[in-house]
Amino acid sequence: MSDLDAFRLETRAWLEENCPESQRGPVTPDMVIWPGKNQTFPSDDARLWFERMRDKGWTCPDYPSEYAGGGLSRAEEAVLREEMQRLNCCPPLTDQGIGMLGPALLEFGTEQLKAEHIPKIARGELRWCQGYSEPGAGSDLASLQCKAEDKGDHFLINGTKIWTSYGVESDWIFCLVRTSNEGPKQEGITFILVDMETPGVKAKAIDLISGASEFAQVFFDDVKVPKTNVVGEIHKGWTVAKSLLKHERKMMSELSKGVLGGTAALPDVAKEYLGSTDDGEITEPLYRDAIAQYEMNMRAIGLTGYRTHQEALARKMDTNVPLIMKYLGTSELQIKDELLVDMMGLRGLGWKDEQFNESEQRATRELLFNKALTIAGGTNEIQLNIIAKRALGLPKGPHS
Amino acid sequence: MSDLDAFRLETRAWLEENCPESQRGPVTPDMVIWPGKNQTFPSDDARLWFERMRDKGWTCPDYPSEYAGGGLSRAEEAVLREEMQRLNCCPPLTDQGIGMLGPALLEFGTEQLKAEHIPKIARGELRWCQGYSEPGAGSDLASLQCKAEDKGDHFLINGTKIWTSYGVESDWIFCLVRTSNEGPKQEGITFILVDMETPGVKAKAIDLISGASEFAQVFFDDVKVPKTNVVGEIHKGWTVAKSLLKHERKMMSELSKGVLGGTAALPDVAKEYLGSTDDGEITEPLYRDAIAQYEMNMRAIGLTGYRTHQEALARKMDTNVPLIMKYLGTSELQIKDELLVDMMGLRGLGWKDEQFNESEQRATRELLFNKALTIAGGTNEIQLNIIAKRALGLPKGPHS
Amino acid sequence: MSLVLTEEQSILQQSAAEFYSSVMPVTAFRQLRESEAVFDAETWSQMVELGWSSIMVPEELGGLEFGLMGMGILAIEGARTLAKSPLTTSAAVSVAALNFCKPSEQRDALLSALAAGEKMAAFAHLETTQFKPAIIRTQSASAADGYNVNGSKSCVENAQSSDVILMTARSPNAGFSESDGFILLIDPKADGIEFNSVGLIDEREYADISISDFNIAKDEKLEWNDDAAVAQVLDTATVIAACELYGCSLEAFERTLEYVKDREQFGNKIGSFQALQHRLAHQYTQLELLKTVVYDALSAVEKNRKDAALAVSHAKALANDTARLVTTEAIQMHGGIGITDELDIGLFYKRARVLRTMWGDSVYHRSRFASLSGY
Amino acid sequence: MSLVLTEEQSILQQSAAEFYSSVMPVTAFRQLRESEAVFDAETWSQMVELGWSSIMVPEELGGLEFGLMGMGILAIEGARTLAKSPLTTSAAVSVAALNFCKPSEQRDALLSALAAGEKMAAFAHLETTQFKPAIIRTQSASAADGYNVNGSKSCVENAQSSDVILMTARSPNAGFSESDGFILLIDPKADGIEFNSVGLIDEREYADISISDFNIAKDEKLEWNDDAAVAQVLDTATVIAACELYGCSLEAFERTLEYVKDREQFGNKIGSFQALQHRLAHQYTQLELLKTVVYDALSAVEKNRKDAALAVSHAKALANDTARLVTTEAIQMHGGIGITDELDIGLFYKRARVLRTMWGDSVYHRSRFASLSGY
Repeated sequence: MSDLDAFRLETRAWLEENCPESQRGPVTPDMVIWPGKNQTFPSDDARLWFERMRDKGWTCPDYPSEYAGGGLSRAEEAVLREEMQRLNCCPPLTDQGIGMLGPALLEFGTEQLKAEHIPKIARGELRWCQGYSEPGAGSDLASLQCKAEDKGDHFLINGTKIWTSYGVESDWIFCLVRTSNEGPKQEGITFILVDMETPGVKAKAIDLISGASEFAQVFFDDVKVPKTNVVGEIHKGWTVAKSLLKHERKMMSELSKGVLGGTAALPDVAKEYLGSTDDGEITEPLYRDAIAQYEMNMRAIGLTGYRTHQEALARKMDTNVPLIMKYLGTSELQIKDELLVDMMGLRGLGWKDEQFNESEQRATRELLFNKALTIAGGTNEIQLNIIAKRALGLPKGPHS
Repeated sequence: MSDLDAFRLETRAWLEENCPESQRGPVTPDMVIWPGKNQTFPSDDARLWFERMRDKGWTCPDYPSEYAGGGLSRAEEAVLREEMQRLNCCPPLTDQGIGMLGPALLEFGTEQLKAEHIPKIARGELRWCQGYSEPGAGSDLASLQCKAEDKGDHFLINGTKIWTSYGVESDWIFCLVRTSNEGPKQEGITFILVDMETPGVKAKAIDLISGASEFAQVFFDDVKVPKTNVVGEIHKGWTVAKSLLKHERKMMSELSKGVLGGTAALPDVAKEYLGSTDDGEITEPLYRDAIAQYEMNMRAIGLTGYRTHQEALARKMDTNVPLIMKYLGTSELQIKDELLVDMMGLRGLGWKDEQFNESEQRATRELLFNKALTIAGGTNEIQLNIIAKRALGLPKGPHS
Repeated sequence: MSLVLTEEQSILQQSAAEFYSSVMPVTAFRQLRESEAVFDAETWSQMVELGWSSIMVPEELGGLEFGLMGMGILAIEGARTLAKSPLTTSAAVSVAALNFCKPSEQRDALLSALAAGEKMAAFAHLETTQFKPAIIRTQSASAADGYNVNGSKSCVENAQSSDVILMTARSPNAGFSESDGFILLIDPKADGIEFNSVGLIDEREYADISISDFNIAKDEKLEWNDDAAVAQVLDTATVIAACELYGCSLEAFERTLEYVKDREQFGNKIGSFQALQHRLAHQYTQLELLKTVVYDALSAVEKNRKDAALAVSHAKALANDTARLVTTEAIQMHGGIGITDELDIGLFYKRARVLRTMWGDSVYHRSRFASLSGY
Repeated sequence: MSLVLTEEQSILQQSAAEFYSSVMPVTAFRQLRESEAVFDAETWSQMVELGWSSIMVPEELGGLEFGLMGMGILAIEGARTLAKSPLTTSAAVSVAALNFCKPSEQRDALLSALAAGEKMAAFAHLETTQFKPAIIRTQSASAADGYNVNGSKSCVENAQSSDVILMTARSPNAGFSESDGFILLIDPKADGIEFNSVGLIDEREYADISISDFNIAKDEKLEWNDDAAVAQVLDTATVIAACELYGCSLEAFERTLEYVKDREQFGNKIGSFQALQHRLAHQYTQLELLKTVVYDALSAVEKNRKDAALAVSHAKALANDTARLVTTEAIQMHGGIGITDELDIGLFYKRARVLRTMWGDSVYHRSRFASLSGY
């Protein structure tokens, strides 16, 4: 038996013993375990599950064990992921620190920053949010204006960040700030970590058309931040950001595939709201066709993801293919959202009152919330620009 | 009774008496009456009809009577058109000289040119074609290269023109040639008339994917043309061309509405090839829906044309609306062509052999020929650029 | 000249545009939303003063008899500011319903009261959440001194805030789908009628109604003019919804146009990007078609043209599809701020999303168009 | 690893690409068209030498048993140069049909002959011009020393130029739509069989066949392996058509890409115009999806996976829609020269247009996909 097989058996046994029954099965939004200074848990089982995983370093299984991570190899991490999927385990911790800031610190951070922050991320002691976008900047991220003046041992930050997920709930924020106006706009940007308890930092929730408000605008008013909080070199934050953006796009396209896409099955909704024949065929042929079209497209997207995975294993990956996944996935989801509501009729447009069942209410919220999918993390237009340039080698227009 | 009413009664009586029965009813391609040096007629009735109309000047009813035209006022011409429509009269003469060159000569031509050419147009003595596009120029008409060197009393023309309708069959060609390379590309263009029997002129048919070949490429090899053949000022041919282009776009959009659009009715084809219920409902709901969508769009386009007409009468016309008609009409026709063939199945893809009936063969030819509709007379892309700029006032990109 | 506004209609349009933008801008909608009020009584009385409540009422009953075209103009302009008022439910649809009833003392009195703005009415017909207008189960049986009513209605707009509900019903012995029975005048404040409010994303007032063992007087039952009446009322409601969809879409489009001319990205106005230009140009073409088709449908219903039903289905299907395209693109082109509640763009999308479903989606109306065209 | 080519498959792909572009470029198609020949015998014998005729034939009958994936690769590459050869009709579909028959002396001998390129076969099944594969009326009744055949087949590819036609039939007492009867081996040169050639826009050889009172020997009737055999042969034909559609589309796309990078208008490469870039980028995404789905369907049929039929319908529907988009856009983006016969782009459109209809259009395959998915 190979080491990896042994690891698999061991892991499987451990998970079966240590993952409480209530922490298995489809994860609903109210089951998510968040970190933070004043961490609370959805349930006692959730706390137990978190603590057990944390103690093994498996909240961040691929982080080095010296920083409270699991110290697993890439192959071991894949095994752990597979075994967790097998039991349908709830993630023991969810935060932007884990998938985004942590890797960036490991790659670009000073020893001091790593020692101070990575263990806290892995142990869920702080909740992190991200400060990239600014009002008016949109897709043109590099045109950011939030200013950090050099004051010797610290920077003085003034400006604002928008579209910060969980900005109100977080303890710390990692930001891009402008430290110089010279040279191309990508230069003179610095990546810095800010404690949100510092005087002058304020986060305000943004109301969305969907009624949800996980986003915030964060204001900085003469905020003093020590220079030791800079990740990477001063003025060279764009390098750090680009590496992070890759993670973000990947997360967005996984988000659209997984959590959000997996909810209501169109054929079931069609049968329930439009009816079906004795053979189980949806009675309204136009919706039946539209559903088949959607299901085909999602199947194609899923298989293409799998093809890329296979190509990567065979070291034959066409690196252009991942570029298309976010564009395709998010567009299809919006088609699905509209279709779902079309079939539910007015039942799919409920805003409040208990007249609507849970799946109807969810259909409405997703219809509205998912309008963000083709905008956030690189608009569809930007994605198409990138595909045209990188995958197709089309000449740069004066604009793009 | 007003003069116009009197004119109407008179005209109606004359047409009823003079338009042979065979020259009424839907006009098929083999009924068209062309002009030319060696004019031939589809039938004796056609010749009779042509000669009677020619003698009244009604081949060109709005041309002044001094030039062999009908000398009708705008209102009288409208009455004539209505009365001809009432009897479904075949046009007594079809040529690009009538609708395009004639009006340009009347507006820009010297007295000599008018006296020489307009009567011949009206009497069908010459067949005209148009030399605008050049290989490689495409939508960028003003970038034309066909060169005319000033040789004192004449120009020496060298170059080539493409997409010349009926170039092989015509006697004369009206061309845009480059007489100067200075200034913006729209300047230095001259509008000139060329007798195609001049030594050095050669027309070669262009085979199309549809198998049809009404287009030609025309070659000029040291062709001497007297300066008196210039219409408008030398170097200022763009002004003449722009005025003509308007006529051409209008003709293209009428073409797509009328002649080509009026052939096969989608619902009838659907019932014949896919079947219908006892109530006369098309059995395949997806095609039924697609047909309704097409029919709605064509109804909307037709009504919008009518609205523009009404607005013009009420002097409230939104001059931007006509801009959209070619784009919409040609796009819809291509949708129809594909739909027709989809429903006919392999029967709609016949190329030769008598296995296919006439409407099947026509479906195939139109499918292929009509791919030109969104390209000729201003591509869809150019139309959208124009709408964006003129109707919406969007800022000029560095490109458009 | 049915596709071009007459001088009178143009004047109405201008004054409506002015009224809505000054008295009832989108901020007014937001204030009502905040206060959870259905309407602003003060604004409504101004609209009544302008004669808008009496536009479709016959002259002999104190109305202006200005026709459906006039009401359509008001609906278009009102939709551009998301104006909330009893105009469409009471002055348009309910008045149309009464117009298609045989004259009676009750009917005439109610029409006069609606014209004068003394009362507001709601029209309750549909009984299913899917658009199946032929299914009518609400019954009214003869009883002592009048009738006894049992049944339910689905998602009726402004039912609770109105003074009277015009409820369609059939007699117990009528065929199952015979919807062309009659209209009952129901007092929403009376006992025996139950409302369940239905909160939709456009944040207007809707309620499911159930009514059981409810007694009305003899003269509170009105007879339809003829068998076609119900369909005509529904066509009126449908074309008014198409007008509102056109208004929402046009406003969203024009705001987007303004935005892309102003907004810069990568050092250029985003309106100069060709990909956006082509998409906007295409949307413009659809809006122009929609304008034509909406005007044509208004005129067709107003003049009781033979092809009125076909024209209405055409208008609603095109309005649905154009609104979907334009309001969705409006959000996308606004980028991040497009999905915030702070910006109005999302409100136009939400209102249009409800209207797209109300009175029939595109699949329904294309099928009806095909049937009416004989295929 | 079904979605990535194996080393062997990659080598096959490379040699196919080289062979087609050097030996059978589009000019070869034009020459055949000019001469009105169906195939070039010399080229076909080179293909036989490369082993392509035996790719799907079992090893024990002299074949390579390389599987359907290999044939799919050849079909894709061949479509990129519009190669005309008996490969798909004989070496793919007819071999598949024989593979799904019970072994017999005749069948085995024919398979060996096909593998060796000594014979070419055509597969005749459909009897309607619309794609209705379940309707089989061709009958074969027992007669002295064999069977007597009556019936007709519609639009059979390469029927006249083949050495043998594999014709599906049923016995006179079978149910009306029982297509899974058996296969008859018909000699196209024999008396009593009538061909009417059908000239389609892709300028390949098609013919309607009618056959009446035609006698065949006992051993010229082959039995299917099982009830699913006919459907499996049709799935093979369908997925091969999807491969060809992918090949046509990919080639048209790549040529268009090259063209827009080269062509200037208004002083700029047209490939730098953002509106075209976005449309091309979208087409690229569809081609990538199609590649995946075509590979998956080939693998599903090859491995007789449970979801093979679903995978095939998916591949054909997506191939139809992508080909429509990409080949039409290719013409449009080439502008005027795109509609001339001189340029190859129109030929790809025309070939794809026929393939989109052959073996089922998207409406058919989406409906089948839905049924197979249980809705």
